[in-house]
Amino acid sequence: MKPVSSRGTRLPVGREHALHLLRTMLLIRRFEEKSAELYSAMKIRGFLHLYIGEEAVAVGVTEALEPQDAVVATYREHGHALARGIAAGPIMAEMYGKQEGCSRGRGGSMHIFDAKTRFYGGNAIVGGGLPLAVGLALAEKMRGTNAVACCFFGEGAVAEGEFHESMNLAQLWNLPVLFACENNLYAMGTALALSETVTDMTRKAAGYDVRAEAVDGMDVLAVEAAAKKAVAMVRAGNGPFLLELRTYRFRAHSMFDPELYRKKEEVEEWKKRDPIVTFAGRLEDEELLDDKGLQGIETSVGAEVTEAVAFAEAGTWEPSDQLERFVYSDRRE
Amino acid sequence: MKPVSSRGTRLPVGREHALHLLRTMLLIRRFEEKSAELYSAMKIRGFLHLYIGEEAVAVGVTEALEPQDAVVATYREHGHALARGIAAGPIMAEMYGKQEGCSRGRGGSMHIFDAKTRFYGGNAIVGGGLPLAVGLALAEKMRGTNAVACCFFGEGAVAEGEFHESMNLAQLWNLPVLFACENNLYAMGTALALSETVTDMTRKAAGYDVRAEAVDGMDVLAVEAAAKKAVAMVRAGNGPFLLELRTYRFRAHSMFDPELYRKKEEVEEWKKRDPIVTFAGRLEDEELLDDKGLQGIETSVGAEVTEAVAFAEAGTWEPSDQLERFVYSDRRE
Amino acid sequence: MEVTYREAMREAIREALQKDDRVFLMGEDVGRYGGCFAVSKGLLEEFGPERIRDTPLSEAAFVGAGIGAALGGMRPIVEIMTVNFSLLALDQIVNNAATYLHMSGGQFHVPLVIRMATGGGKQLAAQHSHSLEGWYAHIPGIKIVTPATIEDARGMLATALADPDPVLIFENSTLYNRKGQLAPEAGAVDIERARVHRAGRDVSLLTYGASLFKSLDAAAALAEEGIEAEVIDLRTLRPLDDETFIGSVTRTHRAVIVDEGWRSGSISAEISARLMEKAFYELDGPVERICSAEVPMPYASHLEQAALPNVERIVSTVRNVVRTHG
Amino acid sequence: MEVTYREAMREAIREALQKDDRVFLMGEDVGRYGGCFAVSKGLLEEFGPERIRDTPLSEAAFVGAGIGAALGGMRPIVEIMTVNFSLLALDQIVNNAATYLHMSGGQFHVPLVIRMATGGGKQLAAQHSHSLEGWYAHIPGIKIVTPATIEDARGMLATALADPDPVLIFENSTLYNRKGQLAPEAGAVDIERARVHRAGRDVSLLTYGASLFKSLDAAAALAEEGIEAEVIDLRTLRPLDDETFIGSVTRTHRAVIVDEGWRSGSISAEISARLMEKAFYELDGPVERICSAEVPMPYASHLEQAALPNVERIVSTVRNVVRTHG
Ligand SMILES: Cc1ncc(C[n+]2csc(CCOP(=O)(O)OP(=O)(O)O)c2C)c(N)n1
Ligand SMILES: Cc1ncc(C[n+]2csc(CCOP(=O)(O)OP(=O)(O)O)c2C)c(N)n1
Ligand SMILES: [Mg+2]
Ligand SMILES: [Mg+2]
Repeated sequence: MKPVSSRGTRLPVGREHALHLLRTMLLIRRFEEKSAELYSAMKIRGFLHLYIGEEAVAVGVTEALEPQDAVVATYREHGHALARGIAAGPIMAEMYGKQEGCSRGRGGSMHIFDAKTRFYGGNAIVGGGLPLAVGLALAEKMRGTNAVACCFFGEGAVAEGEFHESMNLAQLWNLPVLFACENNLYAMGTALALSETVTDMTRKAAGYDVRAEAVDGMDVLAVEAAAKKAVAMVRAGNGPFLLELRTYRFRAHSMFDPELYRKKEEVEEWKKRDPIVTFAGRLEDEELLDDKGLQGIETSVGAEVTEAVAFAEAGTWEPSDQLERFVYSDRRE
Repeated sequence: MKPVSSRGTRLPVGREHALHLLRTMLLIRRFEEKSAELYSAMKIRGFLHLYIGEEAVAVGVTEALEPQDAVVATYREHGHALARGIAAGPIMAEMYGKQEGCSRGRGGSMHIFDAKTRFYGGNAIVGGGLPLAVGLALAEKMRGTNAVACCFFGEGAVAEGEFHESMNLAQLWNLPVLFACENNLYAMGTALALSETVTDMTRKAAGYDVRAEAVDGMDVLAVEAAAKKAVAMVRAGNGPFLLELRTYRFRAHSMFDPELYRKKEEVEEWKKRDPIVTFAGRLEDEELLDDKGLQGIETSVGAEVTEAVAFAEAGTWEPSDQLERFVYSDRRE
Repeated sequence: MEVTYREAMREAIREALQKDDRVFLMGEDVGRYGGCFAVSKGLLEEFGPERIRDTPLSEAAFVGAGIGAALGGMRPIVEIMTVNFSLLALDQIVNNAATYLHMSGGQFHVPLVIRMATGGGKQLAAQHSHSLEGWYAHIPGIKIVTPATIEDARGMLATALADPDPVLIFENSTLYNRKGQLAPEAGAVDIERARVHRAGRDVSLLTYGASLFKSLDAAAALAEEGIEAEVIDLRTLRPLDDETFIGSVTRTHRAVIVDEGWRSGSISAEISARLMEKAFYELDGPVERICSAEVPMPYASHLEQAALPNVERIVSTVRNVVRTHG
Repeated sequence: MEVTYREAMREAIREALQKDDRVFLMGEDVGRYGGCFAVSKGLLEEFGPERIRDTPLSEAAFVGAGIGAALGGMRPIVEIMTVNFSLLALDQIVNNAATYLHMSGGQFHVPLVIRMATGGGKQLAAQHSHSLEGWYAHIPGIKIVTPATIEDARGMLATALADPDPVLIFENSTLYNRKGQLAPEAGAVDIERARVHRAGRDVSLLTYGASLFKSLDAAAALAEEGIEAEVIDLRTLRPLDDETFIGSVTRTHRAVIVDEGWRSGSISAEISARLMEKAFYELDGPVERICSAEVPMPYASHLEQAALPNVERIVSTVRNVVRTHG
């Protein structure tokens, strides 16, 4: 992998942590490249939304969270799930529809759930997760914990009424919510400028007096630093914070998208800012990483993905006679 | 009626027009006082929301509109209907539930409709009229007319997602909408500060790049001047405009409201700014009106209200066998 | 002691708040205003603004926040003023509350209670008067209860709160002022079974909500004519207690359903279809339905009354059913 | 000529845009993206951004704007990507579109057409797969049509646009790629009557949407066994064409309803109830229903297929109905 040159000043984080960030982004990248393959091979079906190009966002923001925090994501959530520490195997098995999947095969790619890491999905209604995050934060506040709720959502969701109502309610009740707006400039085929009159999300936030900051979503260190600052404020009881993460989706919206709405050149321009390539390059400039080291990471990541696929392949189908389970809880309180 | 003194500078409008404004406000006031009586007398049923105290808003804004413009109002719309020129008789008959009512008795107090004046109701879902106004404006724009759509709504509606979506869409498509926000400080029993983090509606509008201005809603001349300016901009093709009308509801939210949520003193303070008393006082200071003149107006307004009641009393009940009419249109295109 | 339906409901909320710190009430004007139907009057003073939360006019957000709070370990009671406004929160109810347990493969359940007023009869016209509880009963993943009696107003909430899944409580607004006796020890009641309010051999009157009382009045009038109607309060519309109403029809061989909802695709259609499927050979004649006229509710009182089920229609329909299929 | 359902629908939209200046299309990604199911592909280039309007993600606002534009004299075609998202606009549809004519005493009608994709079978799971068209059919004031055939995909839109009142068109997303013959002169079709697709004496199969083809396949298989099923496409779910399906059952004396919606309170319940009320004495046995399992749709293919109506279930159900009540 040939790093693009980058003026490396000394890193604000240690080598180990830097390599951890790189590895996590690379895991997401390779996991999704494999997922795309498996989609063509018809092992994975339904909708598949790839996060490729946006890895620095999920990785950087999730680094700022603690285990007790709650996470709500979108249908484009493989990256968030992996960054949150959900094992690749159960995620892959979920996309296969196997009962060893993290949602027992009931959810698929758009509905990754994991109670252990407080990962509340995987919501496929644009904006639909925002009120949930407000409620999760309300629960933490009422229970007197210092946990926060982090909600990832795309810039397209900002047009939805649920965004408006959630921002106001979170600020009104001074709730610990981190609103992580992944601004990749497009909502399916609709460019931000064609859906919003105010395209600066921090100005949107001002309409609710919600603190906000915009950050380069292609720079994992910048994202992590901004997220840590934001989460600290939120955790300290200062109410919600909106973080606008400026990023770009390298792949199509989903596997059905002919991409009529944007130019190849635009995509190529953004690819020069590939969060993984640039970060790896920076580490090499800083002599914290060499090709051999990178190869090592590639190899371990590759092995993890291969294992995940093996896990999914080895998985079993839930018997059809269980179809009507999970409509209502088996147990009562 | 003893006017509170007010430092009158020369009026910006002629005497005749000033008296017309005064008379319209007085008509609304007397019409509603009578309506309250008739509610106690059980002639009027369902919900009855009085506009008393806010008359300057409907009168001032409506003065800025042309016959070809469309109006959408709320369930608190007697004032808007009368200001728009709908005859008091059919409005009163509507509240009686008679088929001579402007909505044939199907709508009642919350659903005054009138095709002739393009009065699109009378909407009892808070915020529900906003998208309609956007669509009415879209129709005018696509048809190449210069008509505008004016939507009255309370400050409580600003918390609804439909407000957010409508503001963005109207600005995005540069539509001729006048958003007339009647900020009377309360949504039923909820004070604005308890429902919004940003209580300045012009700041809310800024979140959409919608032009906005706040005006004293107790001063009919100020309202009219601001509305004329706003409507002129909208009509000229500059997109939507939000006018925040700062006013106050003197009466309870509806006939069922014990008013536990605000202090008598607060209400009394606002009553000192009664839009009718102060305006009449100003006209007297300006020697454009004397007690005799005021009496004359009272008499003619009183007669109009009495006639309206007589019209309603004389009205007839739609035969019950017509119940299922108006679910679908009789005629096809 | 004699209490109103409103007081019984308020007492149920108060008890829930006292017994369980995780319980709180949120909705528009539940606090300072005292509730749009005065159900929560006094609770703000007693429990404070942390547990009696006035919300902005944001149905989608505060219902969604209720779901989130339930996921986060609380036991929220969300009040929506009337069922018409609940349509603004339907995305949250259908796409989230009803699906989370399933989509997560059983990992996350939503112990949420949503209360709302429903029904017509108060001249509130086409945007405030509908009875959509039967419509909601179409949705798997939620439970629908319709307390009609004082006992159920007092007792269903506790059971709903103890349920691990979302329960929607529909309170017919014409019932709030209704008075009745309530045993001092009255408490939680089941939300599984329908209840026979009056036994009868000639015909089964299957109903719920405010129509229960119209049906009981009709049954009394019919008794004068020697027609003994069995009156059943369904109580819970999802899941339906087939056993009880089918058992009744197996005895009476005739059924009339009284439902304040619109007719087409109503809960009464479902009941009729189930009788078709499970009791066809027991029927002496077709099951009849008495529903609201399929019109947006008109304001004028005489038209609204003509649109709603009433005692006369019930009596004459039953008379026909019994006489024609004697 | 042979065309796909998608092409037929696109042609219908194109024709409407050509014939009437008041017609325009608006919705999410209908323009630059070409429509989430590629129905409107190419129309932006042909008609421009004024008439092919990409909207922000604001279902309530653009559906409400469609109502307003219709009130203002336009003839909007509003596309909602899928029925699940339409829940975000339900307030506008139920509280405004369905009520305006009535609340205004007949002064204002809403000539609006809303199109949306519906149905399961593509492994899109619990927030993208439901069939709520039958649920919508509960609402007075709107009309519900469900084009299943190429002819109806081509012809229903024009009729819907000519209708003075709101018409919702539900397009089962599994049909878009379906090919069929379309007469060059094909155009507007009625939206009043159900259609008999196959005559038969033994049993009536009442269905609509994608289930029509499952029912026709089942009928073919049953014919092999000597069971002649009459297959009826309801086409319009509100108002229902009782006359046609009751007429059929009066000849066959047996009925099975196939409906991709959830069972409880479904349109199939309504049809069963109407047969109960209007054809009870014609029935040789109970009317049966084949619906989707009452679960939020699971992702796994085998579970989803188990949840949906299928040919085998139709065949075996019909076999039972015919044999047991021979
Ligand atoms: C309420 C709703 N409307 C429409 C859709 C269809 N849809 C799925 S993703 C998407 C675009 C969302 O864009 P954005 O929020 O920017 O997220 P991104 O896909 O760019 O990550 C749309 C329109 C949906 N899932 N939910
Ligand atoms: C969507 C919705 N939620 C709740 C209500 C009940 N309600 C009727 S008026 C009202 C207060 C609205 O306040 P505001 O918008 O400020 O208008 P105002 O009554 O002060 O004129 C409420 C909560 C409603 N009609 N619609
Ligand atoms: Mg985006
Ligand atoms: Mg107000």
